[in-house]
Amino acid sequence: MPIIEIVFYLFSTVLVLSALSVITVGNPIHAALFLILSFFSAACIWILLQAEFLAITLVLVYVGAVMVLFLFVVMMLDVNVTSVKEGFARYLPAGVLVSLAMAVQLFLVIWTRGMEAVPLPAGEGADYSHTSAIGELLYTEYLYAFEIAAVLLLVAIIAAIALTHRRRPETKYQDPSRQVRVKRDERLRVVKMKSEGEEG
Amino acid sequence: MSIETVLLLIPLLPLVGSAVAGLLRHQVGRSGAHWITILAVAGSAALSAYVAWQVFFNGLPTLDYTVYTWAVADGIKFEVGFLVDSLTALMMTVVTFVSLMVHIYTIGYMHDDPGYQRFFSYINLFTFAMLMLVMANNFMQLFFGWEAVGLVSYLLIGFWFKKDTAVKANLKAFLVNRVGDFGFLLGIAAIVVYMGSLNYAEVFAAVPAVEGTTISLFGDAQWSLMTVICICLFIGAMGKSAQVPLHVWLPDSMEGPTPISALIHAATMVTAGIFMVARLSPIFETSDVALSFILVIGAITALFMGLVGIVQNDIKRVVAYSTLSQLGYMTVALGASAYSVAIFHLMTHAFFKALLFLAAGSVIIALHHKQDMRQMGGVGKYMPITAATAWVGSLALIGFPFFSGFFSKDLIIEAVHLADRPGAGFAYFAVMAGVVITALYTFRMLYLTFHGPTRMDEETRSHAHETPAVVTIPLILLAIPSLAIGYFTVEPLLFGGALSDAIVVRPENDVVAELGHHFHGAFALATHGFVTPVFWLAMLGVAISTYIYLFNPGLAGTLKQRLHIAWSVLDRKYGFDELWQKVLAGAGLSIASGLSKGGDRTVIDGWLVNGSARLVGRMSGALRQLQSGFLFHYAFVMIVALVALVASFALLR
Amino acid sequence: MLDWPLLSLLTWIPIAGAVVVAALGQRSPDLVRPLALIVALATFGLSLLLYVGFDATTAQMQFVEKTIWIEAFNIHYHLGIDGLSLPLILLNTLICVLVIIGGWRITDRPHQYMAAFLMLHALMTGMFAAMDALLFYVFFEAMLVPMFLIIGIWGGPNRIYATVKFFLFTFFGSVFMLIALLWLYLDSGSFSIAELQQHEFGLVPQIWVFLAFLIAFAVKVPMWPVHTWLPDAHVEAPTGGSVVLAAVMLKIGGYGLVRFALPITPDAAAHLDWLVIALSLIAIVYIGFVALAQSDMKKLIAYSSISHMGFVTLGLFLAFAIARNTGELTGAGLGLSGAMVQMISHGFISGAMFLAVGVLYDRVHSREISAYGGVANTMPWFAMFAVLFFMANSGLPGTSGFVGEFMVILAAFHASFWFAFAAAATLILGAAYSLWLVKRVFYGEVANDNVASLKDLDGREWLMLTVLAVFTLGLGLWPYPLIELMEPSIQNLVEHIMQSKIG
Amino acid sequence: MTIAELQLALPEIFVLSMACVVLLADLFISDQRRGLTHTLAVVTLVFAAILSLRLMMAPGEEVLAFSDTFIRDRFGDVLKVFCYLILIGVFVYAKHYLRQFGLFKGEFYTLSLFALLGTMVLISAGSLLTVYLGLELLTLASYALVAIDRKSLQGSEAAMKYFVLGSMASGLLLFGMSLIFGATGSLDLNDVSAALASGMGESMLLTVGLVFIVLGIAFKLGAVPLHMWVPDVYHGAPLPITLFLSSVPKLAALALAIRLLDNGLIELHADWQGMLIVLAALSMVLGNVVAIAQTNIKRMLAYSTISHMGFVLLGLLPATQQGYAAAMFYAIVYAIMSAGAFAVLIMLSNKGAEAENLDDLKGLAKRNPWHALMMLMLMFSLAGIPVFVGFFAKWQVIAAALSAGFTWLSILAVVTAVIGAFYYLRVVKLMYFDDPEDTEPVAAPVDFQAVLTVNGLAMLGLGIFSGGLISLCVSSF
Amino acid sequence: MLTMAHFITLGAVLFCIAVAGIFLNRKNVLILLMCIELMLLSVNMNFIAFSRFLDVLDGQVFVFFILTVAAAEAAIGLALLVVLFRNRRSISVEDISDLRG
Repeated sequence: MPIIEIVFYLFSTVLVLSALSVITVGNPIHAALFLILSFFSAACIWILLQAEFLAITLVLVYVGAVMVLFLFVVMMLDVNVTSVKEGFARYLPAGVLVSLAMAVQLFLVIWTRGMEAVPLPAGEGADYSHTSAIGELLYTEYLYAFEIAAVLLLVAIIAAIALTHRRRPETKYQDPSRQVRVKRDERLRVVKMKSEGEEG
Repeated sequence: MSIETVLLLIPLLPLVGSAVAGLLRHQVGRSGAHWITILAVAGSAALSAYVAWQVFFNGLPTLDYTVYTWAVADGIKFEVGFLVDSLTALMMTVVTFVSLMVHIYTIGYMHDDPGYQRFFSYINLFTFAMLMLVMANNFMQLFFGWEAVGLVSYLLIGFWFKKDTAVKANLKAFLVNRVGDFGFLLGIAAIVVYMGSLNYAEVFAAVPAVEGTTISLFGDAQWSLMTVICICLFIGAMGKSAQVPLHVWLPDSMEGPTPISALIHAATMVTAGIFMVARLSPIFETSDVALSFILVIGAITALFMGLVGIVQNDIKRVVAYSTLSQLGYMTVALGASAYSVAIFHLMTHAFFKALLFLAAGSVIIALHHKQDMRQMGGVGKYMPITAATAWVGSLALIGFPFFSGFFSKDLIIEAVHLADRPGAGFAYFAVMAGVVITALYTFRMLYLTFHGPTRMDEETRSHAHETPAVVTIPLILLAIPSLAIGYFTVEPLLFGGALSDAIVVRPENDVVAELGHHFHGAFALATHGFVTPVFWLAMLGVAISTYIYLFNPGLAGTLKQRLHIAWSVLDRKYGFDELWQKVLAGAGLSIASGLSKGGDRTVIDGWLVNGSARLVGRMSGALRQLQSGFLFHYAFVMIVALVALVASFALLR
Repeated sequence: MLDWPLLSLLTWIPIAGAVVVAALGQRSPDLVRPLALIVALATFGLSLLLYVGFDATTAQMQFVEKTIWIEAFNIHYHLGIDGLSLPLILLNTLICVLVIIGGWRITDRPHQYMAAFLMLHALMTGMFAAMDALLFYVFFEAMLVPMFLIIGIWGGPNRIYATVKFFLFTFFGSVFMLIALLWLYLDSGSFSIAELQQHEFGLVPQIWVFLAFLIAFAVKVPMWPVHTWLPDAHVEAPTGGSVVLAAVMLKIGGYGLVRFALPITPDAAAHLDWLVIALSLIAIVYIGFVALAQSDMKKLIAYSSISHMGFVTLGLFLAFAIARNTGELTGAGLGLSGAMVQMISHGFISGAMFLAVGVLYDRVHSREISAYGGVANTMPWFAMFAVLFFMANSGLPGTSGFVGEFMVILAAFHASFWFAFAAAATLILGAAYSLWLVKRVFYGEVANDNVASLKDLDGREWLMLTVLAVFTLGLGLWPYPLIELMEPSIQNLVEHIMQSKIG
Repeated sequence: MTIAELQLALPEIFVLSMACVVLLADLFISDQRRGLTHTLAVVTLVFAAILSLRLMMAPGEEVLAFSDTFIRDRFGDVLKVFCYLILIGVFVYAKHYLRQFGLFKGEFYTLSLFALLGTMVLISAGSLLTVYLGLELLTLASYALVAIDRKSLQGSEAAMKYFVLGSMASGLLLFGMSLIFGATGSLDLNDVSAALASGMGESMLLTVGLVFIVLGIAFKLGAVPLHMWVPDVYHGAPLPITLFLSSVPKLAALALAIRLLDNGLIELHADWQGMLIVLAALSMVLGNVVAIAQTNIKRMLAYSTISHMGFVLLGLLPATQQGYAAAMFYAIVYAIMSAGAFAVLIMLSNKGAEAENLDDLKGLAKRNPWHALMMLMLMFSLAGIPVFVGFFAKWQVIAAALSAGFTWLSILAVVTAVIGAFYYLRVVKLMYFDDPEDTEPVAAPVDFQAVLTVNGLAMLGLGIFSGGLISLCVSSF
Repeated sequence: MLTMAHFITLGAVLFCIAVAGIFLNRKNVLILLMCIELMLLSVNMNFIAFSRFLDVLDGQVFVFFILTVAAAEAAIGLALLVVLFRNRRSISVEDISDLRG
């Protein structure tokens, strides 16, 4: 059994199990950590698939940013950690049934229609860099999409601010519009005072 | 003035008069109203007389022409036109003359009635309608007149519309007549369908062609077309001429003012049926079955309605039942194919029955609208003219020789005797028995009203006196023809072939010709009349009633006790009213409410219409619950949909 | 001057008038009534021009106007009239005038009232003149809107139920017609009624299309058993609404059958005529009985309308039965003319009867028969009119009520004795419920103080009732002009429907 | 990338840059003068409309740009133009409300403009990738808009529901896209279509992918059974947002459907037609039936939206030019109609309380006859009564379905239309037949009234002169 | 040996888990957001696998964009979460069910 398969099975097992625990553990913090774990293992599998760039991005962006954000929110909201178990069992049968049915359907499609016959093609040599290839694509063919993605992020920023940004009365903040529209006599006050040294 | 104009004026004058008197009632006032209307009728009476004179003495050929085309649809011409021959001329004269008398009489009879103008307008309108009926040259116009006289009769029976009995009676009259018209209309439809025309002449011409035709009504049983047509038409006649069992409206119609009873419900309208059959003799001649049917119906009416007359106490009702019975005689004559005799009796009857009614009306005026004979008696000495004219009318009615009634009635009996149709035997018996009964109730009426001890209360007696001239003059004018017209017209009308241009009789049925062989002049007939069994039967009736009501008043009561079963049967009029009102009308109403509540409101509206609305509402409420508000349910539904779609579209194919 | 686009004018002048009236209502309410009346009279006058210029010797469409409307679907703004639509248009414009006069006393939002009625009549005129199926459908449906408002705003206590029922019933029926029209369009590539009438297609589709048409128009007529909206609508509608509904709207059903069902799907009609005939006879007899049981005057008249419209549907479909049973066509035309005449005459009579009820309702505010009695004592002239109209309703010869029934019964006898037998039953039933009503309302002693205090007709009411009386009698005594007007179109129709279209 | 290509994308570029301008300018505008932001946004739309119209007038063949990730065709241009016009209306209507409810901030405008940009990208998307990005741009902005009233409990709940379900739906869409990609090896819609035409790809795999994609589309349209977010979001969101959601995004959803199903997966027509039939039937029935039971008019209109989307699907499923045109006509007309309807609700909302119960409409005819008349026309139009434009939309889609032989489906459609008429009639009944509870006249700014009047009269005008719009739609395919 | 099927299966399994998580979780909206991330991860898995096996890089590009969008989505999702929490002091899925019917 070639090493590659061992790696695949190992990480995929970890991936599936951690994903399962994400939706089963009660404590959101644990869930977040398990999610991180599953991202990790996913990244490893992607490396098997020679998507190094994306694997790295995944780790950086998600583990480094998104999940931290999750944890931050969890802390900030300090939600009472109730166990997900309660009421879980009640709905479990139906839910599991449906999701299993879905899984079975997908398996049927995947394992009976020729995909099982497609072998892993030989990878490119070590000199080949997917990163540069992707970069090339990204900045030529998909430039338009790239721009839109940028706008998307901008929208996300605006939205996030618009939704969460609160102006607390006690905090001091500057109002750019007032700064711009400031008048001269708001800036300097001319004081009149009597000059000295009259009699000598 | 051309004859067409004359003919046009005859119906139009009363129509105009009616319109003026009715619509401008306030402008013309009371006297204005009666002057206008009477002049109108007088005018058309005179013109009718002129026309009759032209027809009978100057040999005016039969006129048959179209006044205007009412409509043309799908090749069938609907026209309004006049057919003037001896029959029409006769009817026109009778109608206008009697109508004129009644108009004059009305001045006296209605003089303190608030609806004075309205009344004149109505009777003028009636004259118009009746003239349209008799002058018609096609079935549609016939039907128009037929229904129009019905309308006026409806209005006049209900003239005193505050009286509940009156408005009941007029509704009844109209509906019962509609039952008849129902058949009549079907008959007309059949004629149009099979003979392709409405015009008398064309239809008569087409009769031989379709005579043999048979049609199947129930399953495959073949019916002779002509029989079906004739019976349908005769059902119409039964309605108008009040033959059993459609006679029930006529007695009740006495709720109307007496002049109406005289004009419409004795002299003219009710005889429309007789006229119609005679007019359509070429059609009726073709169906022996139909004629037997007519014969039997007539016989039944003649006999049994007469019997009922015996037990009536309301003077007008006695006359009404006698009218029924006399109509029965006419019908019998028709059934015996003696159409001309029927018409002859129609004419004589018109005069003497109108006379009797008006006489009764005169009494009623004198007694301040009391009609119950049990509170009369001995009225004769207070009002001699009325009494005398009443005697004339009565003698004519029982058929005393030389009186007009004698000729017509005697000849009917003879005709039936000669007829050899199925049912003729029964009819002969019926008319013979009828003679006795007629005499019986007629003289009962005479005695109870005019003779014997008076039973009037004081104050009634105090101002009981002869009625004014406007009343008595018509009586006298009617008494004359009642007395004499039979004697003078019997020969020309029946045996002189005066009606031959209008009435067609098949040789094998021609009883009148048969009679003609034995006929040796009116005088001979009359004198011979004294020795016929008919005369002695009549005398028998007279004797009985004389004994009971003049010499032995108590006997009537005891007889009532003895024969109280028979008496109550007669008093209940054989239960025909119950049959119609309770059984048929009642059934109709219960069906109506059943369909309305059960059919419309419950099934269609309740279940189907509102039911489906309610169903949608329930569905709406139920489906609404699916929107539980829980995220996971929504997500779950999405995934279920996914699984379902994948299964049905990807895997199961 | 007959080169004017008369039909467009007839359709659009009232609409413009309605807009003006509605706009005016805010500022100067007292101008509203005269203005509306002027518009109505103008329209009526124009419609008389139609009558003058109409050539009664041909079955051709006349006064045709045609311009493209929706080119993507080859839909035209296409108007034209023949002998079948002209009388109905005249009836419509006349009734419009009467209704405006009749609504003179309305106090609640009179401008909207007048506008709604003008709008309604304009739409109906357009519908009678439409020669393009989709245009017809547009008018046919749009008509619901003003009527919905009329019943709903100015109606009686239970008006909401009535008006919604009316709307949904009609809408439900007509959507099937829409499907049928679209199907026909896809099959023939045209919405032009004339072309559809020539379009040949198989029996089975014909039957479906026919049924769709039947549902749509049966609801409008209305035929048993889809008639229950009518009594409710009539009872709740204001007098004017009832008049329009009975006098004109019901005719749309009959007109639709003549324009669409018969000529477009003759074979299906020939196959299913038994159905229509059966329903018509049921309507005549069954509904006749139901009318007998009503205690509300308007309901009674409504049911009598249904029963009388039974003659229309009967007359329309007799042709096939006649052809089948006798092998020839004599009588077919009679039935069709009878049906058309019956429509017109019923327009006058039922309109008049509803006006009469309105006259009483304005004074006593009750439609219950039991609330009256002896009205003839206090309102003799009114009683005269009422008796005339109810007699006409019971088919008295000499009134227009007789003409149509007579012709249809004759035609029915051509088809079968029993058809005629059942149809003739109306002679008895019609008289029974009409005259029983007269007896209970008008005759007898004065029933109560309300009746005692009644005032007889005023000038306005005299005018309306007289006009209708004149038409009722005129048509009864001389229907020739009307029938002459329709005869060519009818003969043409008979020939048309007798040729199979199964290509 | 060439200048020509940039010219093709000129409207997008313009809207984007103006959106940023608005964003920045808004910072320097004081709350009193917030009107400027509004004006600026409206001006943006007007000019964008001019730009798109210029493209539209240009001889209209389909042109690909940015290495086929961008399609410019007549369909796109027409749709965009209508997006601008409707959005102008939305802005005018919204201003009145935002002022009253203290939400008159710049975010609304910037986010709406970005949502518009997303719609535009989606409308002229040439590849799965741009479809996805455009869609996300639109939806992300919408999520934020729904929660724009941060104090509102309902608003936040609606936003969260919308967000979770929406993300899940886009997940489905993506999964489908991945399968399609796996089967065809391409993201470019034309290439996908070509590959499928050449018989590439395993049918069942494709069908499964198609199911996922169809569900994604159904969610955006709000078709049963993926409709459940619609009532809650419409109900929870502030009126102007509901107004927005029911107008522009519906056009976007139409574009999504046409781009994916027609441009990309037309080869799978046989399969997706079946699915659309199911969705259409369910939507028409459930939408119309459940709407009857509603007392909250926002929810009622939400369910009516569902039913109307069923009709749009009816037009899509025959995959004929006529059908697409009908669907497009329907979607545009529907957007206008619902905009008007919600506008009337905005007009009725005052004193910090939204008019969301049917009873708030009572006696409107007495309080404000003119706008009651507008509402009347809108309602009858929604019900599909001629001569109002809604009818012309309905009969076109039904004709399309019939032409494809779906007789029973079209009969079902009309029957549900009849059922639906009931609740529209109820609105008219409340306005005209009932008496008002508070009789004070309803007031609104002039521009608001003007736009509403135009909007209402459009029901009549577009109906009577529907020929133009119809041929415009027909010429777009 | 490893085939395309293995990797796609992995994606499918992840997808099912994510979906199950969404409708099994009744307490914590936060978990829902994580499930959404998982779902996107599964999609990414598919894309990468396909692009590897078909040797088409576009798939990876798509994944790149999905990652971007996912980040943006996460940001907005969390923002909404915060708003929600501020309004009703709870992020339990069962509690956000005022809107229904």
